[in-house]
Amino acid sequence: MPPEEEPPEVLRGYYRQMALIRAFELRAGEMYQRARIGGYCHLNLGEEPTVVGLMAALESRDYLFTTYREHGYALARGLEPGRVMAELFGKTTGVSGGWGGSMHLFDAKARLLGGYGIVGGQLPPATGAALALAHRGEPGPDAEAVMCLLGDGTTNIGAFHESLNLAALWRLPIVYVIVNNRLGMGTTVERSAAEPDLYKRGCSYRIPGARVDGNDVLAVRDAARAALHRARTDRQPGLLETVSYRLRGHSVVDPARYRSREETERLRDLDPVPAFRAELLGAGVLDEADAARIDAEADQQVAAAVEFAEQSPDPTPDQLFTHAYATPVPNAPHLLPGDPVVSGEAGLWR
Amino acid sequence: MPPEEEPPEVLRGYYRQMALIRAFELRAGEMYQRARIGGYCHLNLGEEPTVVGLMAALESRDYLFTTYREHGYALARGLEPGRVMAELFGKTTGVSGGWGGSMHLFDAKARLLGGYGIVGGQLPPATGAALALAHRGEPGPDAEAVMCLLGDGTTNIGAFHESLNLAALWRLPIVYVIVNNRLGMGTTVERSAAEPDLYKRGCSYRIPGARVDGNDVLAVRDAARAALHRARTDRQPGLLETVSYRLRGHSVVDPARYRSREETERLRDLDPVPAFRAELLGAGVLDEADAARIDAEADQQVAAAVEFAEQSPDPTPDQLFTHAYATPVPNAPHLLPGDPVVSGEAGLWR
Amino acid sequence: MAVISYRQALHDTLRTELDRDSNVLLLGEEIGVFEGSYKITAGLLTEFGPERIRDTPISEEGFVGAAIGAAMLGLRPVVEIMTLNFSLLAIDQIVNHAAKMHAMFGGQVSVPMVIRTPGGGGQQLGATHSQNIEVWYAHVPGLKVVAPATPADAKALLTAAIRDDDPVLVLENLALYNTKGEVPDGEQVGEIGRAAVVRPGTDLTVVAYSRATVVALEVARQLADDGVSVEVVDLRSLRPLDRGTVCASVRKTSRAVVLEDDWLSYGVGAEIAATIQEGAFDYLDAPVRRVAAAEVPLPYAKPLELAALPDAAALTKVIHEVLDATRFTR
Amino acid sequence: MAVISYRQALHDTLRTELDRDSNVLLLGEEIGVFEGSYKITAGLLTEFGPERIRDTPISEEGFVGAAIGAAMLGLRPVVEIMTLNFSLLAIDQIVNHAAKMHAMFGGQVSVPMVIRTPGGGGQQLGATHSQNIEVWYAHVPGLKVVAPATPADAKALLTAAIRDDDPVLVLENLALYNTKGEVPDGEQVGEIGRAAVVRPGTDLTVVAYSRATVVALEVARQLADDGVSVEVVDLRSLRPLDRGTVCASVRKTSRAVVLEDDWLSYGVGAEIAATIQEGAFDYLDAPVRRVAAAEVPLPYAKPLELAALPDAAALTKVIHEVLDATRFTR
Ligand SMILES: Cc1ncc(C[n+]2csc(CCOP(=O)(O)OP(=O)(O)O)c2C)c(N)n1
Ligand SMILES: Cc1ncc(C[n+]2csc(CCOP(=O)(O)OP(=O)(O)O)c2C)c(N)n1
Ligand SMILES: [Mg+2]
Ligand SMILES: [Mg+2]
Repeated sequence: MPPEEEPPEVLRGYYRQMALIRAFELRAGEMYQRARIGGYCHLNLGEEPTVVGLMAALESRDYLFTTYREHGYALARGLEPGRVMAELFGKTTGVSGGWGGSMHLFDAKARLLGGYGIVGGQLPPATGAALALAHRGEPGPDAEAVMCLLGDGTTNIGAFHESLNLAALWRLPIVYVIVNNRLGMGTTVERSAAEPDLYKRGCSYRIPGARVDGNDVLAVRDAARAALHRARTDRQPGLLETVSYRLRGHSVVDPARYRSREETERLRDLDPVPAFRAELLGAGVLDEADAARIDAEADQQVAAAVEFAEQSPDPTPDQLFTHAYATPVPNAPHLLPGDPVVSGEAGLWR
Repeated sequence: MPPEEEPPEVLRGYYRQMALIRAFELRAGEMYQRARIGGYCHLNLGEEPTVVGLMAALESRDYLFTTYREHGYALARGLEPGRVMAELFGKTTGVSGGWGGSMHLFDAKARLLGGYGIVGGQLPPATGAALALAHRGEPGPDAEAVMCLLGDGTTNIGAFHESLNLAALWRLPIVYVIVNNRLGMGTTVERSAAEPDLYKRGCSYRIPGARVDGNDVLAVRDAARAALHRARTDRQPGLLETVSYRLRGHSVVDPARYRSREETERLRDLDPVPAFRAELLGAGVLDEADAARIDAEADQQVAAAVEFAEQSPDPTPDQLFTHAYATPVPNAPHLLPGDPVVSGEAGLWR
Repeated sequence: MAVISYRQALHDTLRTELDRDSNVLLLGEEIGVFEGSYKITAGLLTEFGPERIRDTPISEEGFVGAAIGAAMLGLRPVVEIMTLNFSLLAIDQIVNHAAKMHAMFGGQVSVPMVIRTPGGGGQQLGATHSQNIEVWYAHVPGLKVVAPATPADAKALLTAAIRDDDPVLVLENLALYNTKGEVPDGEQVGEIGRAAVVRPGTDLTVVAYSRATVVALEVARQLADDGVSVEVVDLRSLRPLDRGTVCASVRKTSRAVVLEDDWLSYGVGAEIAATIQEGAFDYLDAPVRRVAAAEVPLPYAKPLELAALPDAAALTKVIHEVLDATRFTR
Repeated sequence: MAVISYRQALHDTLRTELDRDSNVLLLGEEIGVFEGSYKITAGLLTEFGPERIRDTPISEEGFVGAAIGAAMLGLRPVVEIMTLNFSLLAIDQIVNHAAKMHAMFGGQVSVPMVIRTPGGGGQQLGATHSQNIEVWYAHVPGLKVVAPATPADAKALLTAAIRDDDPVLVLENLALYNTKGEVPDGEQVGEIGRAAVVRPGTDLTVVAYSRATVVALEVARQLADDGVSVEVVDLRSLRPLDRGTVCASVRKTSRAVVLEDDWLSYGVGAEIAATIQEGAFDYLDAPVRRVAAAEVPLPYAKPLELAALPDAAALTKVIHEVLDATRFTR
């Protein structure tokens, strides 16, 4: 039950976000099946309360580094669903101009500093972003901080160790959030981490850890807020673990055959979005009509997003070298496949 | 004071090994200054009791992976001082045939599986050697185990995290020994590790840790034996930290100016080799004459080692490709600088 | 002689070698319970058990390095790195350790391990998941690098790699897994270090490897109809590199084009062109031309990805340019 | 115009840029208290303090990646990797992250960072500590790679690198730190992407970079006494590569030799030879020859190390072979 003191409109807002993410992800899966989306496509299905809770705690002045499973974070961070869907479609109107795709959403204004496809690759840069904040600003309740997301399986890679050690050693304003959905592809936490209580893995750096129920949006929000507060005021890096379930396969193409039928059954009952909806109905925060309206609005937003993406222009080959370098220099290679390597007179032979 | 039950000849044997290592390292430093030894040269000065204690615990059936600071381990493992010195001189009679030098001592028969110059580089292979043992043999008091040495500064590299996690997850017969000499080059443990109690860093893998005084040869030996026993019988990987002082610079060329005069003074009083000598004299395990004889023998052994190295042949350029591949294959490159790339007819032009 | 897919050929070879030699074991992410990201190892866990088909955590440096240590003690680990891109996390173990040990320790130890990993773009996987950096490994003494283009070569070269006592990188290709071809029955042990003339011709030589060989053969077939006889040399082995076969072909045809999926500058094609101009200098009627990828981080959007990657059309265009420049007449 | 060492030029440039721009900070192992493994940063900690001269733990991937993140937020980190060999532990951050971000994120962010690191063998440091793998980085779009050969270029190119908004690898060389040369006073901003004819000549072109340029100049001076006029082209920048300058030189001399310290196959020399044979085909009187290191893990023993590494004698020998093959007469 949501605590009484929580303003109803806030709770409704959280449900609205969850409904949007849910609708967006289901539709993204569909669009992938229909080959409107290419590459890999990883969904936040089952992680909606975690996503919404974390983004509720993150202030607009803060910076966010995510994994490749980040559509929901982009939406909850306030990016237009149309521009997010357009990125999945590889359109010029996409948040990364069609260059990144599903795994690489980026928005400088929203301080969403990227989805990252290399497992653990986001940890050192996120740590460095926190270093820049520490380098420039003073600690305090209004200071900026960094939130860096990672999956449970990612706690086993070297970059996790090196990054947390640096953050603690240098006292950086960063909170690492382990989104524990119990699986890394087909591998359970127990089969991949010798300390499966992942929030305890800060022990090697004296970084305090906490674990919350990832299906409880308020618990997630409050724990993240508390960790961010310590990061801002004491420059105490934090490690927060949220525990939820990945409702579907690792990515859209994964049928997850490695899951028993029982588990798959059980997962249906564990779906946190209908659960939160029911909770709000039960608490009288929503009535059926409100809830239905919110669900319908989410569907409409997503339909509009798909429409926007469909209508948006594809990038054209002449844009291939637009982002070659931030600082242009002579002799930067601009050859297309089959071009002679030395252009002009030099390239010709008698 | 050495415990009464420790047989005097054992204690004398330990002193003999320490005296040999001390004499060898002082002489190696000298030879380096005289340019008989090239590259980098890292000495075990101050770590003699640690070296002797660890090697006393390691059975001949066990495997050893070390760092680049490993002369003493090679000697205590029973390698001929002459062949070790010859390696430092880059001679064909060296333990690695002159190919490895000071940082890369290897002896298959002694199961010394290498000194490694890349910080942390030895950890994954050592872990894999333990995997091979677990793959083939049964656990038990007589099972083989692996000992992998690393320095204090090396606990901060990703390979440390990945290796210990694998060892714990797979229950491998391996003991990681952190030889904490308080410095990584000029960096103290406190400036490099956010958890400076390094033996606690097994916490992230549920690997039990222990710390011993690296100047106490018996304590080191007994702690290592206990950890190896758990590794053999329960396949419980262990993490042992020995604490001692690096008496000189990081390598022979390092004047260690970053150390205060006071610290350098203090270090002289902390030298564990004369301390152990005095201890044995005080306990009547040695008398002055014995001790002087042991010291003299050590000097003679090292003098003979230098003589052997001096007299040994240099490798000749025709041996450059002897170790190119273990399995010969066609077209393996055997070109010397300046040779045409296509030999024979194909290489000629009209 | 059965017609099977490149994927099947790899799978069957792993199965055969696991059967044949109890020292062979597989290590990698998701190769067991998940049956492999690309399903090469499907079914092997059930057949050989978790000791020999070992799922690993996401720790490339750790498990590749562990395979090195296991190999030092005489096992023959075959490691799967999910894609070539992730090998960057293990490259210190591969290049600073596996490649160095045999020589650096005076020949006292060898590292009989295999690293299987697919490279290649064209799947809209974006800049970090579409790379072809095999040229890096091909540059390193102590390693062996093979890049089979057909199911038959996949079988023969993977078999050879597993039985070789040195570390061998077997470069697979995402775009080849579903391609089919005839594969001889029974034991087939390929020869690491040899290229092959996979299609004889007289007018021009195309040098390629991996997926590019398939494209080159397709283009050669098309050009045959226009009366152009293209010889295709499949490198098969990038290290050692069979310079003799390449140069012999060009000394016959006097024209050469290199096709590769990787970026142009400092790519495999550079070494091939450099080799040919030295080994067949007086036979060349025109410069060796290279057809390779545009030098940008590969974009996700399909039109940009297509523009960046070499294809049959680009190869055909360049072949015609070379023929025209040398006044070739049918 | 003062005569100072390559080390001094690097040190002074770092100091100047730290002074000039408060966003510049240095990160690396042992750069502060220890004053740098090779003392490039000596004294800077005292002058600029621990916030801007930041000693790091031994965590190459961590601190190189941290520099990337700091650069994304507008700082201009200059990272020292103790030697090029250790960059393998950070290469995922350099190649899969720093090199990709600007394009992969649609141009919204740039990564204005510098990685300074020395390569090179010849110091008896053995197989793992003597590598020249800059060709790997030169192969990667999104990176810029410079390799100064003189104190003056060290100053000019490091300055340019620090002020550039892209990730730039500044390749230093253990064997050059003590070399001396004239360095112009005042601000000198070099141009990344341009090679230079550092010695004009008419008979043969030697293309080189970093330490090899110094050797090439020495050989050119010696040969001048025998009446051979050698032109030396110093690449300076490996990425972008200035093909025009290289080809223009060879179109003039009609003979070319490439000298590099790295292994031969798939090295920088391969790209240069491939470029020349395409860009100056009809001007070449003989094949472009390459002088590079023997393809073995570099041995520790001095006689073996000497045999494996290219030197002035090898270059001279090859130059004479090319001259003789082309019936050159004084
Ligand atoms: C370095 C690296 N290794 C392997 C992969 C392939 N891979 C992509 S996601 C993934 C599983 C990650 O699991 P987890 O951290 O739990 O995140 P989740 O997908 O569950 O959100 C793997 C192995 C990769 N992208 N990068
Ligand atoms: C990956 C890597 N980074 C940096 C170095 C340079 N280096 C050699 S030894 C050393 C310090 C290691 O300290 P520690 O682990 O405490 O071992 P110790 O030298 O004290 O025995 C460093 C930084 C290296 N060899 N490898
Ligand atoms: Mg997960
Ligand atoms: Mg130390």
